[in-house]
Amino acid sequence: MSKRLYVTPYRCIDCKVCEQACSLAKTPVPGIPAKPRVQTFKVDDQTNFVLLCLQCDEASCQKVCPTDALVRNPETGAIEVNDRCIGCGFCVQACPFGCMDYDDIHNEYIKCDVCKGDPACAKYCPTGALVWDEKAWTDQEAKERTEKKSTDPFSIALEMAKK
Amino acid sequence: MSKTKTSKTVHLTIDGQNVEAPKGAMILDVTPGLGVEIPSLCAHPGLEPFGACRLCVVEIQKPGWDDWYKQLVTSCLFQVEEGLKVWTNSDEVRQNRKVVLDLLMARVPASDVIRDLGNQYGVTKTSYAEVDTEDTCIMCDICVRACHAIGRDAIASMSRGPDKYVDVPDKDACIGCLVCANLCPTNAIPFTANDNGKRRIWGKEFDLVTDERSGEVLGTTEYIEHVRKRAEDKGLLCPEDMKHESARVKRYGYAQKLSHVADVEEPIEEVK
Amino acid sequence: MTSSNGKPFGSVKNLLKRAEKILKERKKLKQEIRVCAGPGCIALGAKDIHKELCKQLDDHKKELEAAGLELNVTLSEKCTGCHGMCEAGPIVTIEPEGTFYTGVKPRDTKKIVEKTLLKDQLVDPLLYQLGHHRGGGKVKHYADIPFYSLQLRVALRKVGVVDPTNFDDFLAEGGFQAFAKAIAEMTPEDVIDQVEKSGLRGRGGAGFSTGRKWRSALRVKEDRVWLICNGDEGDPGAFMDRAIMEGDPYSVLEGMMIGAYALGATDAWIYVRHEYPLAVEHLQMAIDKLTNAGLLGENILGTGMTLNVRISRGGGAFVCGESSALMRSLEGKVGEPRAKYVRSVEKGLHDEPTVLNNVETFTCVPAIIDKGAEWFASMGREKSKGTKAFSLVGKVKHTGLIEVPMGRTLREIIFDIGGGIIDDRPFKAVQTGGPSGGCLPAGKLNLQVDFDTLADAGAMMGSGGMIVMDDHTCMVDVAKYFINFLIGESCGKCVPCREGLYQLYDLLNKITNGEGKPGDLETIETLCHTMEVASLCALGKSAPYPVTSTIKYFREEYEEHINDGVCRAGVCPKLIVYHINDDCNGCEVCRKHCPTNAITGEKKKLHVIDPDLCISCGICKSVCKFDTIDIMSGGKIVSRDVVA
Amino acid sequence: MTPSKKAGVGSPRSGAKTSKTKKKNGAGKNASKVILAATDEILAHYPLEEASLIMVLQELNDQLNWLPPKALERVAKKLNVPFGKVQGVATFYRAFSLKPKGKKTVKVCTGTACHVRGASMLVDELKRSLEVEPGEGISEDGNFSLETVNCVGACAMAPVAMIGDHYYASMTPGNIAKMLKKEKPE
Repeated sequence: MSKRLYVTPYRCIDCKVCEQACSLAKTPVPGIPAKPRVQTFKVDDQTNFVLLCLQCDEASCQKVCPTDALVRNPETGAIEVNDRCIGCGFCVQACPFGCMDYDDIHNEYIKCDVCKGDPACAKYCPTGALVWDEKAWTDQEAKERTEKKSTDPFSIALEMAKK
Repeated sequence: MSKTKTSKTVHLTIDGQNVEAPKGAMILDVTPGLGVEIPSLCAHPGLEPFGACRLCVVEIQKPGWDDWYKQLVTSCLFQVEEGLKVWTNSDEVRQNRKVVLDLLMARVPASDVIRDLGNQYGVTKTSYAEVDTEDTCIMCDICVRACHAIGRDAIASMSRGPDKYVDVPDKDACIGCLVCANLCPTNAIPFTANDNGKRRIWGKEFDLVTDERSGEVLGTTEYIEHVRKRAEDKGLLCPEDMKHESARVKRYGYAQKLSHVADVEEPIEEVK
Repeated sequence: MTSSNGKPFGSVKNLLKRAEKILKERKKLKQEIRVCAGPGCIALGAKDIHKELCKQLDDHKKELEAAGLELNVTLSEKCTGCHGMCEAGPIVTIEPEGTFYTGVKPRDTKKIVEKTLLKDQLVDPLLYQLGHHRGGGKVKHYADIPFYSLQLRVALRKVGVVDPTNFDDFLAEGGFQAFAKAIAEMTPEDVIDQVEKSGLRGRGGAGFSTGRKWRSALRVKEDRVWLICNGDEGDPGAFMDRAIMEGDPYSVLEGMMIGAYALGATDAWIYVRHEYPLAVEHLQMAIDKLTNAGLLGENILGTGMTLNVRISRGGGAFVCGESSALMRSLEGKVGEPRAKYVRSVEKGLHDEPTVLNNVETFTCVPAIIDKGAEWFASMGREKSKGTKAFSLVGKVKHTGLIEVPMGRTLREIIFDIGGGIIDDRPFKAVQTGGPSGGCLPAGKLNLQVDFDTLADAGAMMGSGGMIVMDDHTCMVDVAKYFINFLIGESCGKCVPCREGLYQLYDLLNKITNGEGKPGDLETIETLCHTMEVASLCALGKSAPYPVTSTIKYFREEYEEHINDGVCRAGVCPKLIVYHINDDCNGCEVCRKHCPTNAITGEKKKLHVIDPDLCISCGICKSVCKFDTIDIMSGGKIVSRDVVA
Repeated sequence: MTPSKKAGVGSPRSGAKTSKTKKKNGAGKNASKVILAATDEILAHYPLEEASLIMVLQELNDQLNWLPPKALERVAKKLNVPFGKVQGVATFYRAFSLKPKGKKTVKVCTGTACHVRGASMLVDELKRSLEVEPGEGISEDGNFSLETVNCVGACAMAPVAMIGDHYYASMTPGNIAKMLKKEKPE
């Protein structure tokens, strides 16, 4: 199984490092940072959430695209925007998770392409909320990663240090 | 779109570089990344090749031809072949690009894009009679093809020959998506993207829909309706949810849903 | 129309039997009067003549019957297609004697019936008169007229012979023998072999080998092959295809049927120019009759072959003569050509394999099958076999439709067949190949006409228009005319053609207006080169030929226009002035007709043209009965005839 | 025919402004009913697909003498072709007129044979006397429209003018007035 980006929401401390890292990694012209492909939200006082493209198997964005500009990269499994994009923005409207976006500074449609197999967000995530992993999680792990809540950044950091 | 999917590859040389390219690709498609620059105004990778501007001409030689014999072809329409030799910047190529730019400069003297491109090829002033026009349309048909691609067919090229022009004969078909204006190589389609919640293009005024939470402009009412319909036709993930104003609105809803927060303050359906 | 019992022919045998029977019946007829119903003759009243002839014959019959006698001549009178010699129309011929009457008027029919038909006498004033250089004299039989005797008719073999509305007539003249032979005795492979061996090249312009085209279509293994007959004859000054479609629609269809048999095609289109309503009418009539006779539709002649032929009328666009544009047009789209890198035998109409041939090409096919490839290949030259139809027009004495073997010289065609230049003026140029062709000067008169020699000389075969020009034709004006024509016909898709033609016209227009600058010719040449190499389709690529060929052969005329402001032919309005010479007798006709009141003068006194008011419209010269109005350019008289 | 100034994006030239029909042609609902009835009648004879478009327009043009916008809309809807494409086709082909025509159309052949025998002078003279441009407009009395055609295939009688089915052979600028007088509708 190829690597995937896994999100463990309870570990997220809304530090926005992933956004920064993504922005820098995707910046075509130095000095003008790009819009990040990943976003973190504070859902409530206790919960943060990382919003990231799910790389759906039957992706809405792909289906609605009139010019086949969204193509899955067989190596990374991620759907990428290629140069056939004519900028109609249908994908932005179609994605139910809001993971397609338009970068009005660099005038292009953007989505997470897992940095061609080396996602900057996961690389720099200090808490392990974002992990680039190839291992398939057991049900128990998955449950734990998605459900376990923690509001204490230190405990998370500790956990990370233990690993 | 017209690229045929095939695993077979062919080998050719472009300006002396050995290139391996998928069979069925056009010469223009395989040049990116080679450090070879071929100017083009009417080609767009996402649209059917058209071959109107003739700026992307290159010289080719097929295996078996006499050494002196080369042919000028448009690279956006010419498929790569095994053993093909391509010259993208020979004297003949530059000469013909120069004449084409000279002609375009006479046609659209007001266009900066053409003027800049012309300067690159040594055309500072057209040698022909300037057509007295403020307009910068060069009839590349990109807008027509793009409008066809998104499924509206609002824009059509009318008449023929030098009288050819581009128009939207059926205003109802236009959804104000601005794709045409954004793709236009010479910025010939005037529009107002957002003027107090109104958008104007092709002589039609549209109401804009704004996302209440982020304040972002989502598009015109007609545009959102078109995407919703298209999404329904394609059988997308949540055609029901597409009836809401936009996916963007749902982003926040889903964010809440996915994070398994039990105490969502407002029900998702009501998020607008 | 159908087999004798009114039912469709069920087999090849039935068809041949029927043909024999008709032929036997025909032999009883003593004479046949043929009235030419080509476009030229119809315009001059051929229909009235036919009506009148029928009436006259009827009257005679009744008269004789009343007297208890029987008409001792059995005859058939029919309207045929174009005889070719349009300028002498309307034409009436009487077979089997071959009596050839020209310039017939309705009132002459009485004489024709009474004298020629009943008493075997000739009506002298209607006979064709030879030119002075041939010793004058009247000719009885058309075979004795050089115009006909030097021709060899293959594609036009039945035009002017058969009644295009009568299927029986076509059978009687040997029609459908070739199709019967192909379907009964030959395999599709044999048919293609024969066509390939004959060396037949496409008559539409490009001259691609027909046999090879068919073979390559056969190689593309697809379920469906479309067959298209291109009758969109857009070249001004060319009307061969029109004459064939109007005068001999069955031969076109027979050729298509043989093609369909060879290729296994089941659907065919005939694309006819919208300006040719009569061609559409005759073709449709022929299709209906053939369908009723079981020669089209399903299970043709009981062989299981299926072919449906439909007619599409072109929308009036010259560019639709280009095959890919024509196919777009058939799909209901704008007729814009497609890049040539995709071959239409693989992906043509509706992206399915398509074979497209010209009307004349299809018409040649039955003759080849009938008489054999060797017969066809024995005519013409090494690389251009067979014959070619031309429309010979312009300032030539015998304008009309001709067909000669490939390899005849221009001189033979223009001077021997065409009879030379009107008023025996000097020959200046001949323009071949329609608007995209080129002009050849007197020095090229000995050129042997075929596909390759014309191309080498900077002209082209095209569809076969041949326009003759005398010294009163301005070559710059001719070039400008063709460019203007092409501006209106360019589809406007690619820049070199759309903008290039526009600018080329602008430059030529300036030259003819006396505003040309030194260096203009070089600009034109550069532009022409780019148009030739960088345009998308054949129309754009060949569009500069009229300009390049005239510059090549008549450069000094361009230079005169630019440097001296002189138009030696007296054509370009801005470079000429009208002047009334001393022979004027003051008849006042010109003064009355002048639209701008530029002419002053009293009765019986010399009139004067005010050059400031004169707009060079030429009306005065056309109305002056005493030929006293001269055209001056650069201070010299360059008088020209307003009306040829 | 000089190359005219070209129109550009959003500034359609004459051809597209079909909505401006003459008052007398749009004599209320009745006229449009007639147009639509004729359109439906023609459409009934063809398969409702894009390939029929040109043939339908041909017949429509033959019958109505021009292509009213209403008819085009109907055709677009029935054949399921975008209206823009129908307009594009209607303006591309010479055979179609998007403007009403005069009672009679004077067609001057400008084929090569006619040209070398002086057809351009005929066109100039007709432009002057009818005060219309070829392919555009109707003469002031509403009787004539002017058109140039590339070749009527009557090259032997050049230069040729055609009104209706009638050919006027070997025309000169001088006898145009006579021809128009003769052809003037009652």
